[in-house]
Amino acid sequence: MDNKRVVIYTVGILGIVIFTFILSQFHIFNSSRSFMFIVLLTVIMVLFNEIQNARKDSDSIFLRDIPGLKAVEEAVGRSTEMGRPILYVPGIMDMNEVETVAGVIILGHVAQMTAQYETGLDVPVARAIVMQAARESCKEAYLSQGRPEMFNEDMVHYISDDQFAYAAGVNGIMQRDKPAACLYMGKFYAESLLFAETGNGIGAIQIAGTASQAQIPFFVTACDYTLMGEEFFAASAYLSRKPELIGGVKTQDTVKLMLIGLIIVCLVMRALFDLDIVSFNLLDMIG
Amino acid sequence: MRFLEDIIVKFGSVDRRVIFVLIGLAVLVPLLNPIDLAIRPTPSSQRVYDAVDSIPDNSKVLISFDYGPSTKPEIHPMTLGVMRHILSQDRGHKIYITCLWPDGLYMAKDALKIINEEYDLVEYEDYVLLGFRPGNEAVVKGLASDLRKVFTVDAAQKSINEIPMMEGVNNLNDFQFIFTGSAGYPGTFEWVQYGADPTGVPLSSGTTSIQVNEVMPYVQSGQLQGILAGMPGAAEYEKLIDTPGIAIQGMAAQSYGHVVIVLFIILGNLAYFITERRERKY
Amino acid sequence: MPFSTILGAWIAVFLTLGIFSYLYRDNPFYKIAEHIFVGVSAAYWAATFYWTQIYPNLFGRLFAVDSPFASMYVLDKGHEYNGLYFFPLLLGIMMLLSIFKQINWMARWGIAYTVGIAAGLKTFGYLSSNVISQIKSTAVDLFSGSLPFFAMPGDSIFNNIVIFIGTISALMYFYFSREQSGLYGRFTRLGIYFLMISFGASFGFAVMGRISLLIGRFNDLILFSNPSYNYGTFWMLGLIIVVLGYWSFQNPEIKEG
Amino acid sequence: MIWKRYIPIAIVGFFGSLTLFGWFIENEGIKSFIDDDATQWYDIIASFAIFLGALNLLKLQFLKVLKRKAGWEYSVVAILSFLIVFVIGFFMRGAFVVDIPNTDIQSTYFTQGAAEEAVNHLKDSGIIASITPAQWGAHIQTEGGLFKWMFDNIFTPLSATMFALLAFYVASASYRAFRARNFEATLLLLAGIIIMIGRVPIGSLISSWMIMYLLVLVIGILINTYFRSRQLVFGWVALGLIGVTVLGSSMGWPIDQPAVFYLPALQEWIYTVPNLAGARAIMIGIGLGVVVTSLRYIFGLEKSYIGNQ
Repeated sequence: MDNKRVVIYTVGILGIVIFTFILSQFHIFNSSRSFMFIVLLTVIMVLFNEIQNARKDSDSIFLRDIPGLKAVEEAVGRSTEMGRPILYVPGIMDMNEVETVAGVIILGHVAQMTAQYETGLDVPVARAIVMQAARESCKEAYLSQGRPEMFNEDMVHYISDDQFAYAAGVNGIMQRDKPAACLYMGKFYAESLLFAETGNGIGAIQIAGTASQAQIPFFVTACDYTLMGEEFFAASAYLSRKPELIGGVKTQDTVKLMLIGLIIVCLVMRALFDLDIVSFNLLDMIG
Repeated sequence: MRFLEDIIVKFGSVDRRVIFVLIGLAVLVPLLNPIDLAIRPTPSSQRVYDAVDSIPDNSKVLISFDYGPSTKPEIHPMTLGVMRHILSQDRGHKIYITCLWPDGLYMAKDALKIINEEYDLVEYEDYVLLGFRPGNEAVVKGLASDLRKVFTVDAAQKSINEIPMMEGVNNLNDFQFIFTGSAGYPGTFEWVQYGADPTGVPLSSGTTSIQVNEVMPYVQSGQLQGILAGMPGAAEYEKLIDTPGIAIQGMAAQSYGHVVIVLFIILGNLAYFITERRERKY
Repeated sequence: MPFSTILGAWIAVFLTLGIFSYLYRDNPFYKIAEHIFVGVSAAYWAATFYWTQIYPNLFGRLFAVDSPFASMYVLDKGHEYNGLYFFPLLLGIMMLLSIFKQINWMARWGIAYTVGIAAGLKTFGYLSSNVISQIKSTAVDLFSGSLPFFAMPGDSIFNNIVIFIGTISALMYFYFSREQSGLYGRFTRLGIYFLMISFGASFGFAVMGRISLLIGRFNDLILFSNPSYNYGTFWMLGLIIVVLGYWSFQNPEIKEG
Repeated sequence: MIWKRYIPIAIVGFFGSLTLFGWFIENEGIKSFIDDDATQWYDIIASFAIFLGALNLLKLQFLKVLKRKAGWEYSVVAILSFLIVFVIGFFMRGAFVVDIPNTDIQSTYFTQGAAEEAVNHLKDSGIIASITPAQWGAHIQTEGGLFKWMFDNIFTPLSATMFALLAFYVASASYRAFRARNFEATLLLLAGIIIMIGRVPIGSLISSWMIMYLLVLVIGILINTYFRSRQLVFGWVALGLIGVTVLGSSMGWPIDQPAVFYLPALQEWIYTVPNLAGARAIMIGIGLGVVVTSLRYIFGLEKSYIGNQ
């Protein structure tokens, strides 16, 4: 955190504390929850500030490189050498799930690469609305690389709404076309096992990205790389170049640092209290 | 040695159905002739037992059935165990039942049918089945503020005001203990966030194994009084109240199922390293 | 044992074995059972949600005893009349109408309301219980003197140190504004190890849960194979094996891969 | 444009901030509205959304039948089962309770006719019994009713078996997909195995000495693969085995000592210490993610829920 931000946020938090103190004088304000009110306003302040920064110049925002994303570029390269297509599975849920939206954003990035390297791309989907969004995202990617003639609608095709019927359909494609790389980016349930096992069977590079906490352990052991939870959202935010998404990731980073600071302060204050150097225990005061 | 390696590698490419038959037998055989295995309660199950044990006499206990038929084998023995534990001490506890899942209603009716055979309970005096209300966390928040607005009638469409044991019950603060048998969303998370934390009423939970690790930080921070983790957790609770039930009977099958899966993982990795080493040689 | 229970048991066994037949291969029995599930669950959800919410809490309020429509129809569920409840009724009907393509934007008002309320509830619920409470319990007890340095099992100062360092290093692994290199990189590497142990525990519990559910199904099948259920499981097993065998003889499996 | 985009965004903004800041307001009027009516409306609209889901599903199956797509016969099965359960749920009481006054013998029949027949049968043997049809709304969960019969014998086995299928898929994936391809994956599999075996009864039968012997052998194999020297391997294995045996006999071979090698105790330590640190970091991380996303919804910075046209 550069010191410009440190100054803004320190002044901001002081302002919030004073504002909360004033509010707590009125009995309409539930003062037993003042600490939570301060934390909430701080998060809102950081959110608006970070989105403001992202809107000004989103290129200057730094984001550490994410191993999973680098692996995607390698996988596309490998598929091009072997002349085999890439299979992209954007999860089995609809566009109202945040993870599916992230999956379609990453699909756009992959489509740009397949346009560049002229590699085959196959995107089986499980929902009609996801099919439309995925087609739009691919078309835009191929246009931006100046290769509109390479894009055809059937790259993105609907299989079935049902979990296991969709899994069986995708497994059939894997065994038939033998893609060199299988990418699973979105929300997954138990069918993640079926994809990973069949992908292992045909010797493809497998890269997964999901925030579904129950599926991450299976993906970590069965795939070569996994974008885990927050990494998955950060990657899609970064690729989308949308200020709201990048601002969101920077907000979480900033608040995380503040929280770690709070943990350390609490630890020290608790130690002082336990050693009777200080008479009050900060932990009890925090709402 | 080479012969052994070939078997392990060849077994990897065998038809998937052979593996299905193996795991099927590993679970079915111990169910057909059960082997009695000693069960050792883990601290988190013990903590639930102690929490239920330390409820003051003549308390009002809320039990929430937040699971469906697909996760019944794991959770049903827990809710039955807790109800038996509460009733077996006959310290005048009253049981209030809510459901955040629609099919939780049938799970509750099923549990009540079994419990009624063991203890002669009088509906509306010893227990009341309030039933299901959709709305997930909104329901829990509603119960915390004004229960009588969420439940104007109980599951049998009887008005709340006509039920004797509902007197003086206006929101969650009027309960001395809450237990949720939870299989996912809505469930333990929502009961902690909108039920126990805002009101401070002690809450324990029994969850499906898959959800145990997500809910586990609440146990160490004291927001949850212990956790019953999956069917093994249910078996431990049955052992603690020593009324062996369906969970204990399943423990042999559970054990052998795990052993077979662990063997598969080890053999699978052996096959992986062997083929890897052979490829490196050529 | 009344006839309806035995018939019910036989149907339950047929559907259970129908779904399990998918393990052999995709076949008509599985497709029938699966599509029955699709149809039955849709109607089941609709009926349950109507009778437990819309009927008592919406119509119960609009047609309450003291409602202006009392002359027309009265539904007494212990509510007083509240005209504001026409708002959710309007949003609900708009949602149903959104099934027609040209006006499917109508669902948005209802979705917007649920998204708004859920966002308001979740923001506070997660911030308070999943963030702040966890932060407070990570400020662990080191010097209160009530804990031994190391104990197995049970709490100890050593455990608290591991929890403190593990939580902070795992949190920093998901920090994206700084490159993971040098000493800081080694600290986040420690964080990924703690995360991996946690994923390992989730992995173990996930396998445990699935085995338990399989035990539940086998228990039912064993129960329904008793004489009191007229050996339902054996009859159904025999029927499915014979028919399935004949069917798969008719259309052999195209050898996948 | 206003109807399709601005009003939904306004609804999210208004009700979102009302519910969010409602946590901090002490005013009775607002508090009762947020805690009761606003949540009741949420429940009601959630119910209509479920109805919409069912109708969408039906539409999908109808289209499949109309267009004679592959497997349309099965869609007919889906539509028929929907209609049957829909009729049972909405138009048939399906539960007529026959009870004999001042006794608690009672039985439930699916149809009015069956109940009357039972009453006449009882009348012949001199017992008068009364029929009370279940109330609308309570009829779907009356014990012995038609809807409950459908739930127990059709809905329950189907949804339970769909989940139980996964045990087979986990087994085959365990053999063919879960690889200790790097140190992280190895750590994950080790922790998973220790917890799986430690938490079931069989785990407490394995003595810590057996684990120590096993460890000596495994380290021997690792030495063999990395250092390639025969003497080092034999030296280590011999030393290890003797050491463990001496220690064991001196302590009298207690099954659960030293605790660090006794699976249930080791599992408990892993579960409550390192696992807790990881799980807590994940919980805080996801918690922050949900808070930031929800705030973006409330302040109109995230509109994916209403599509982007």
